Amino acid sequence: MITLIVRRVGELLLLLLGISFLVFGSMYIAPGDPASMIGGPTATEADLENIRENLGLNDPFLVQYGRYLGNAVQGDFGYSYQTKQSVADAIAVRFPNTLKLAIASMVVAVVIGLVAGLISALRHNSWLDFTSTTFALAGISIPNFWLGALLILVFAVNLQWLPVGGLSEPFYTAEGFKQLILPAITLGTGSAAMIARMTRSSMLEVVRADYVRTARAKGVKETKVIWVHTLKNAMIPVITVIGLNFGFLLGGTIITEKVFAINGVGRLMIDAIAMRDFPLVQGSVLLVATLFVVVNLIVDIVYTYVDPRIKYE
Amino acid sequence: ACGGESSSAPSQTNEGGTTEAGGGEIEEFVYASTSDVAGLSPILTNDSVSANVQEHVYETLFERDTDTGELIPSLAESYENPDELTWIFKIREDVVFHDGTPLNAESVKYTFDKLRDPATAAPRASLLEPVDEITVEDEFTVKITTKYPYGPFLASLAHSNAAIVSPTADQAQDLMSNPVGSGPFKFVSYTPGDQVVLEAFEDYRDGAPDIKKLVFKVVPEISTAISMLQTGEVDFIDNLPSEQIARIESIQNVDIEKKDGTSVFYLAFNQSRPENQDENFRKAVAAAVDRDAFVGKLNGLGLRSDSVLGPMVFGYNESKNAAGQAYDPELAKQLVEENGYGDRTISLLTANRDNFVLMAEIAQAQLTEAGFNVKIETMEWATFLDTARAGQFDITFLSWANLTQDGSEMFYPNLHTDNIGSSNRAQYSNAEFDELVDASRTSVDQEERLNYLDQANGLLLEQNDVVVMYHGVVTGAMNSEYTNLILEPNGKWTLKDVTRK
Amino acid sequence: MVLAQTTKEQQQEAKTPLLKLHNVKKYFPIKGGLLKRVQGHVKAVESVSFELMEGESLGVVGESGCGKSTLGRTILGLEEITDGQVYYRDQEIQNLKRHEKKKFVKEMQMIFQDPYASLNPRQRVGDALVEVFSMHTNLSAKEKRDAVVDLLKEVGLKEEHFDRYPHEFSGGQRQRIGIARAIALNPSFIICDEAVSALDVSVQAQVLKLLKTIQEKYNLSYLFISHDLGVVRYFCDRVLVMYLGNSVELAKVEELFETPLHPYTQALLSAIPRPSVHANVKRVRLQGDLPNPANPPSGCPFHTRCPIAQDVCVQSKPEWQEYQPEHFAACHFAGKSILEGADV
Amino acid sequence: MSTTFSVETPQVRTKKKDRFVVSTMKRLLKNKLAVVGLIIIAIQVIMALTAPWITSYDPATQQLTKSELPVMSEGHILGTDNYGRDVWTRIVYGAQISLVVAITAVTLGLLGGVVLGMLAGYYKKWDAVIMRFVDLLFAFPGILLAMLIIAILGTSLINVAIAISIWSIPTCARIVRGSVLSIKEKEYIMAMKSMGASDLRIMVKHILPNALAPIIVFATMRMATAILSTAALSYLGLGAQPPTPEWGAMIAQGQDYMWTSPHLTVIPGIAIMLTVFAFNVVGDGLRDALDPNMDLN
Amino acid sequence: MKETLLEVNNLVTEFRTKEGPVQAVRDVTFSVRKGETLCIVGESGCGKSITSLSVIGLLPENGRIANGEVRYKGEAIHNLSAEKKRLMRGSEISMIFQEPMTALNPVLTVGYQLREPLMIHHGMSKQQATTRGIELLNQVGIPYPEKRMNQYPHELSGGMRQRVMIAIALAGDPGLLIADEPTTALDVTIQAQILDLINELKDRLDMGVMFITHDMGVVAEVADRVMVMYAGQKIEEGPVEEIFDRPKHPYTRGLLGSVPNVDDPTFELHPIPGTLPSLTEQIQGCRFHPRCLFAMDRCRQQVPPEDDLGNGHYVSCWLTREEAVSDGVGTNDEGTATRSEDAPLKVAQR
Ligand SMILES: Nc1ncnc2c1ncn2[C@@H]1O[C@H](COP(=O)(O)OP(=O)(O)OP(=O)(O)O)[C@@H](O)[C@H]1O
Ligand SMILES: Nc1ncnc2c1ncn2[C@@H]1O[C@H](COP(=O)(O)OP(=O)(O)OP(=O)(O)O)[C@@H](O)[C@H]1O
Ligand SMILES: [Mg+2]
Ligand SMILES: [Mg+2]
Repeated sequence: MITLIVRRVGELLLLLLGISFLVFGSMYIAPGDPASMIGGPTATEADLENIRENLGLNDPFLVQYGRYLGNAVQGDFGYSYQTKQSVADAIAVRFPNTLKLAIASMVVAVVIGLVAGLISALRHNSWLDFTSTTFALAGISIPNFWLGALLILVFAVNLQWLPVGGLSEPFYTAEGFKQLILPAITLGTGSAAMIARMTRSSMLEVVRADYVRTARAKGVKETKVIWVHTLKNAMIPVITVIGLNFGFLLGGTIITEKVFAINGVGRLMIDAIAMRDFPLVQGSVLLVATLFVVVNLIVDIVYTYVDPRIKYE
Repeated sequence: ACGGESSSAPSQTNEGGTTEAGGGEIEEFVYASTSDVAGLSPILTNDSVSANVQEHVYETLFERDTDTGELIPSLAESYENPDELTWIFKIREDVVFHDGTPLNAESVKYTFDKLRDPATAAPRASLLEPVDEITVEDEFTVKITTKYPYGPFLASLAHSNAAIVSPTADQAQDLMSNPVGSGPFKFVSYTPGDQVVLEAFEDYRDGAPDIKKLVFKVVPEISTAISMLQTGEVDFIDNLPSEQIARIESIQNVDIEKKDGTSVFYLAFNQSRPENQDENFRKAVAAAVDRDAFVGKLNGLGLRSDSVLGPMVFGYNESKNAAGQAYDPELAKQLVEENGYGDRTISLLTANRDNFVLMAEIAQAQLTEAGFNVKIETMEWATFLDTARAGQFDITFLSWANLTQDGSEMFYPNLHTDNIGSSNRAQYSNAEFDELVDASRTSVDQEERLNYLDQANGLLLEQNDVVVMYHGVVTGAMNSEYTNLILEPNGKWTLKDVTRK
Repeated sequence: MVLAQTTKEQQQEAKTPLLKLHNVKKYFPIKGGLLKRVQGHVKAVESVSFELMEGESLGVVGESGCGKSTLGRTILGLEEITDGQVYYRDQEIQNLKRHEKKKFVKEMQMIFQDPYASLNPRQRVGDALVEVFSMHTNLSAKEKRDAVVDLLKEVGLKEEHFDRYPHEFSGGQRQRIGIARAIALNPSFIICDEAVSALDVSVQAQVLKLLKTIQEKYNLSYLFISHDLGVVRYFCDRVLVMYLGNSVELAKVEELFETPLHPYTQALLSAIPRPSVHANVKRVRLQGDLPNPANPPSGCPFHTRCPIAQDVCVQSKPEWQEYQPEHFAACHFAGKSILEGADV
Repeated sequence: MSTTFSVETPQVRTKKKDRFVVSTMKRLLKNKLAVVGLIIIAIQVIMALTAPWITSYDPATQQLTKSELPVMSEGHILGTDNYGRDVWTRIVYGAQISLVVAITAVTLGLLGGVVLGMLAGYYKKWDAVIMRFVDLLFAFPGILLAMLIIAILGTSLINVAIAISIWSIPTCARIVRGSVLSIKEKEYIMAMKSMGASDLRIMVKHILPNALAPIIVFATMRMATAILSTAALSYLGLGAQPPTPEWGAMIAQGQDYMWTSPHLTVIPGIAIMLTVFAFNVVGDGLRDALDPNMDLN
Repeated sequence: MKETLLEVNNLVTEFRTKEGPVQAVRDVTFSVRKGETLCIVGESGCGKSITSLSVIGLLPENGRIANGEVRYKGEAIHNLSAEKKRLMRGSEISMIFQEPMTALNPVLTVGYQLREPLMIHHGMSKQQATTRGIELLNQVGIPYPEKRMNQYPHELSGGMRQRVMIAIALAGDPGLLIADEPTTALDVTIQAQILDLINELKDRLDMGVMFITHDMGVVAEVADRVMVMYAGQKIEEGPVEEIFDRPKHPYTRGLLGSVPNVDDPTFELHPIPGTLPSLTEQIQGCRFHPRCLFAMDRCRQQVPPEDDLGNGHYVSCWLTREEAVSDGVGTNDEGTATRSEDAPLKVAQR
């Protein structure tokens, strides 16, 4: 286990190095000058030159990248070009919101996904299965920017049951909880559908396994056959899907954050890209990638508990 | 916030409900903007969102009269102009910064020097580019000399980026996240990406505003913001999109304020390309684009005039309202036919924000109608700025908010030869025009300036160098519980006088 | 039917070994740890030597995992040899260049165990056979097709089977196709890796007969890998018994079955269920399982399960010796009956 | 003479047609949802191909005086948008765009993914390097990757297709690698090696066709994702150039009129949803038809 | 003679398939007595497993007993309620399967899986079940049973797993044990161990055993009586000595003639030509006739009835009614069928 973690951390560092290079490189070759984004349309060439010099943008690529890496190694991820705020601070303010949103969406996704998937599998080929399969597929098919707008229209504006946007209140207050509902549904629907699908097919497969027949041959009750002899085995691939989806959710909050006026990392990222705020882009991409890897590491560790066959030396 | 009367707003604030009799303090007032402030220091920022907040925290030496547009003293009490190059300002003596520091001549010098210092890399350093030297004459008198006579100098000083900051605060802390000014509101907190919170400055020289807590909230989707306005989560939004005006009008608890503005949206040609230097070509384009129809699409949020300098801008002359090539599809078709303009593909560059796409789509359709072969290229803002600056387009749409409301401030950056390669994205170069603009900038005689500007304006229209699509209308929509919003033609607004109805 | 036959005696006299293995070893590295470094080896084949004559069938028997398949693959060069030499007609053939290898590819072929996995399910069987000719000959399309049809007939299939997919055949028929593919290029040597194990007895018998017929016709040599001693006895001339990667005994088939020298061979023979109610073989049951080939026991690899093991077996590895003429074994107590040491 | 062995196969005689395709299709057609999906896709393809004939309008022609007409207006069955363009026409032409972009994206992505996955699965020594690179793409937030690519290449549908294709590579590579790893161990591959077949021949002729099933399913599902992503990027203003009638862009544009002319968002929204749904159900059906036990993740 | 445990009469098991209903077991009748091992042999796909699954009531979803009855200790069990069937499974009739790798749940400990039947059928507490479980593991010859209780299946070797399976099957003290090819996946030396174990347990516990295999060697080793199946039908049944020494059905002879004899160097193979027909195939008359070297016209038209040859030996073949069987066919000492003329492959000239 320790070896696994150590190795993954090692791989993560390599990965981050790769990603940072990729991001840095792509921002470098992307058209659009950070200086003119700071200077605005009125800035004169002299203003811009001044800003560029100030930000070190006139140095050669490798010098800039080297400087970035050097600082990053020391835990300094630079300062936003726009706000001059430290990248760490800028992210620290937004990350809790993104995390909150991602976790809430995941809860929605897992609860709906598992329930729908199990119902489908256990009532295989019934109308319940058909309905839930159809809904699952529809869930994956809805563009979430559209879903979000529709939800706002119905539940916030017309019915006024839930607030339109924001995520400022703590989640344990009634207000904060209400704020989470619509965005969590918007973001979680796709994942719910994927989890439902995976649960269904995995259950269907496991139900046919020899050891389930063994359990029946022993005279085990049908309910126990399902909950003890099937579910845990069926969950193994589902856990992968959950892990991957959680990773994707963390990086996929962009549109939801935009629609629901949530101050999160996703929005920070697109704004930063639009403003050519390199340090912010770097910082947030690295964060999301790290989280992705960490989540998958956790999934791998969870595996060892669910599936005793898996051993990492 | 919701007073005693019933409100349709589902409790947007948890402290809502506490009220007191009388004129009514406003416990919390929320404004929503679609993007976050870049920062809270006037010296280091140059964007309208930041300016909105800064306007409430800081003050400038001069300001514009909201109705007449005239420059009137604000922090300055009076000024003298002993010669063309010298400006002597008398500063009000009763002003203190929020941190208790008195505002005096030293503060002004400090602020301006900092703004000018190349090491600061201030984005708007060019505001004070003509300044040669700043000297403190006495506690409340400051003398500024310019390198050359500079006509729009006072307008520059009214610019929100020329607001006076507290030198003690600037040395002690980062004004970007922790601003200290002398305005009606005092900084409380800033959550990047989310909101800036201000509170009433009790020691404000004109008396503390009614709004006790003022929140600038970021709501990136304007539709969401409107929904929030509808549900009462937000009290005020500005820059209403023309597409949604009908919807906002239909909302019961919201009042819309409109005012003619200084901004101008226009079609520009890339004049560095010989094809575009063809006068007939520009004429054909101008004749093909039906600006009236377009302005009709704006649902009253646009002002139709050919004049490059709009009615609210210094330098405007009514006679230029129809001085450009009028819409004449037949003429356009004829010109296209005669000159074979349809043979080349014209790239229509546009940024993918605001009304630019709308203009581009309509213009493209109309130009196509006239026989041109136009391809729209939309770009995100950053790329657009670079691409336009480098002159990689045939036609584009540009806009100018003109915060200073001065014609020179429109012509010089946008169309003067000096600024090709930077803000002169049309790559326009015309010696005669340059001369007129220079004259308007260096003269301090306002009558004379008016004349120069009008001539320059005429020059542009005559040759269809600029095809004005519309002049902006400043808008705001506020919860109808409140009143006394001050909207300025340049898009700025002030909430310090807002009261409960 | 005129078959091109040479008698076995004639071949034996020629005394040119077709294939010769000398101390062939094949280890698979086990990777692990933080940097996935090699931490040990699975000693799949640990020093195997033998000679195979032309027209001869050599059986290789042993329990699952003892390295039979690996041995076969190593001979064909499908696995890189770890140590030792393989000679084919006196030429060393491991480490040959690609183009040099081509010659031997035609000479040496393989028939696989799983009739369901040994044919590409997305390829018509005819095309699969044509492909063999495409790779190694310059025949025209027509010639290739004719050759394939001949082949199909040769193994008891029909021309109409040319355009069918493998899933349309029964296990036995697929195995025939596998055989057709193996003999397409006129090889002299074929490795049959459990070629009949997966088949039903009735079909197994059909295929065994076919293999014999072909052998006689083309004077083929077989390396016949199997765990079914009955089949080996029926089919092979000599037998090599393997245990945990080691060769433990090699002898003519009758001799091995009549007087097995190695206790493992004895145990193996006594464990076979006889399809007869009259067989009265004294049973000795081996205790325990095959040890892990990654961590083989010291000394004689069989000592952990050997009923007659002594201290010496734990300490030193017995040598591979010729105890009788052409009868090799590796045991400190070769020839001793396990019945003596076992509690039957 | 001696008795001949009967080696008659009980199975039906084979037609020259590829039985694999036929039988898969048969099984697919048993799946009701998949049939619905196929019909939707067929309609879309027909719409895309016959666009100029099934509508008399041009998708870009504006009639400013007839803007925002509601559904079922005279001459405009689905109404008009804010520029007075016929919504039905734009939906029809939008089908073209969605399909072309998605097909391009998926094809490019498959190409990259199959090559990488094949090499990684087949050659042990390349595996680590390729898979690390794939991990890198994988850990990169999808939309962000697309945004960066578009920031570099510029806003256009082609670049959207490229961005989405790059985004498809890691998943595809993993799927292919997984199949290759298992197929590689099959005896028929061993058989080809023992016949002296070259690596290229083995990969292309023997591994690829057998790894095809999951690839086909992936491609179908990816079509769905690609359509959604194209729409999402257009929604963010990074995709289609106006006046291209891309569905996502139509939603984005229509959203401003959501309260006054909801059909401007609802119609393209439904169009996207139906199409994506169709590809998803067909993909799902294909998976079941090809191999019920296949695991796409 | 011991009491009859299991009686299966005219069992027909049907599957719903896309091609319509197919019969996998066609009118099969047999019985198993206490302390007796009945071996069912036949080629792959002939319906051995389905017969046994019909008995224990674990048919796949699309399968059903279409006709006939299954009686256990005189009581009909094929039409019991699902709940009654469940309680019967494991306590009256137990089953072990071919693949010890997949028949045990990989995510549950050996202990859990072993305790389960004990707790279900004997109402034991977990504690008691653990103690009894260890005893059972001991009984099936597993070393260190305490340790094994906490291990997972993948930590055991194939042979050990099969022993665990047997222990689980024995846990409910069943009267009848069904073993479906329990040694096919094992090596000969391990197979021998398991066969010994089953034999020993059968004697000790006085169980009836239904042993399914296709290996004639295994049959000879464990069987008391043998039932030979072909294409869903029973074609011959009798005591093991009868079947090996006096096989009557050409198919049985063919089976015996297909297995090389280890002890006989001169043995010649006599394969049965052709392959098993598919379930859907319509065959008139005797289902074996297309592969039968002695098929007569009658065989092609009429289904042969079952003949009682005495001694508990039954066969369904027209040949037994013909006196002239010996024409061209003899029986050697071993009882394997031989033919005067071999049936070699037709090998074309290349
Ligand atoms: N590619 C490989 N990597 C690592 N170990 C391997 C590899 N191939 C085989 N082995 C190991 O080598 C040993 C011998 O395997 P091999 O397949 O040769 O046995 P076998 O005698 O053919 O067994 P079986 O009768 O089951 O086919 C086994 O322990 C196996 O796990
Ligand atoms: N669920 C099912 N649906 C349809 N047909 C089935 C089903 N299960 C089994 N069969 C068919 O029933 C027949 C008998 O199968 P069974 O498993 O009893 O064979 P078997 O004699 O046990 O063979 P093996 O030796 O391979 O285990 C086979 O032809 C098989 O294809
Ligand atoms: Mg093997
Ligand atoms: Mg079976």
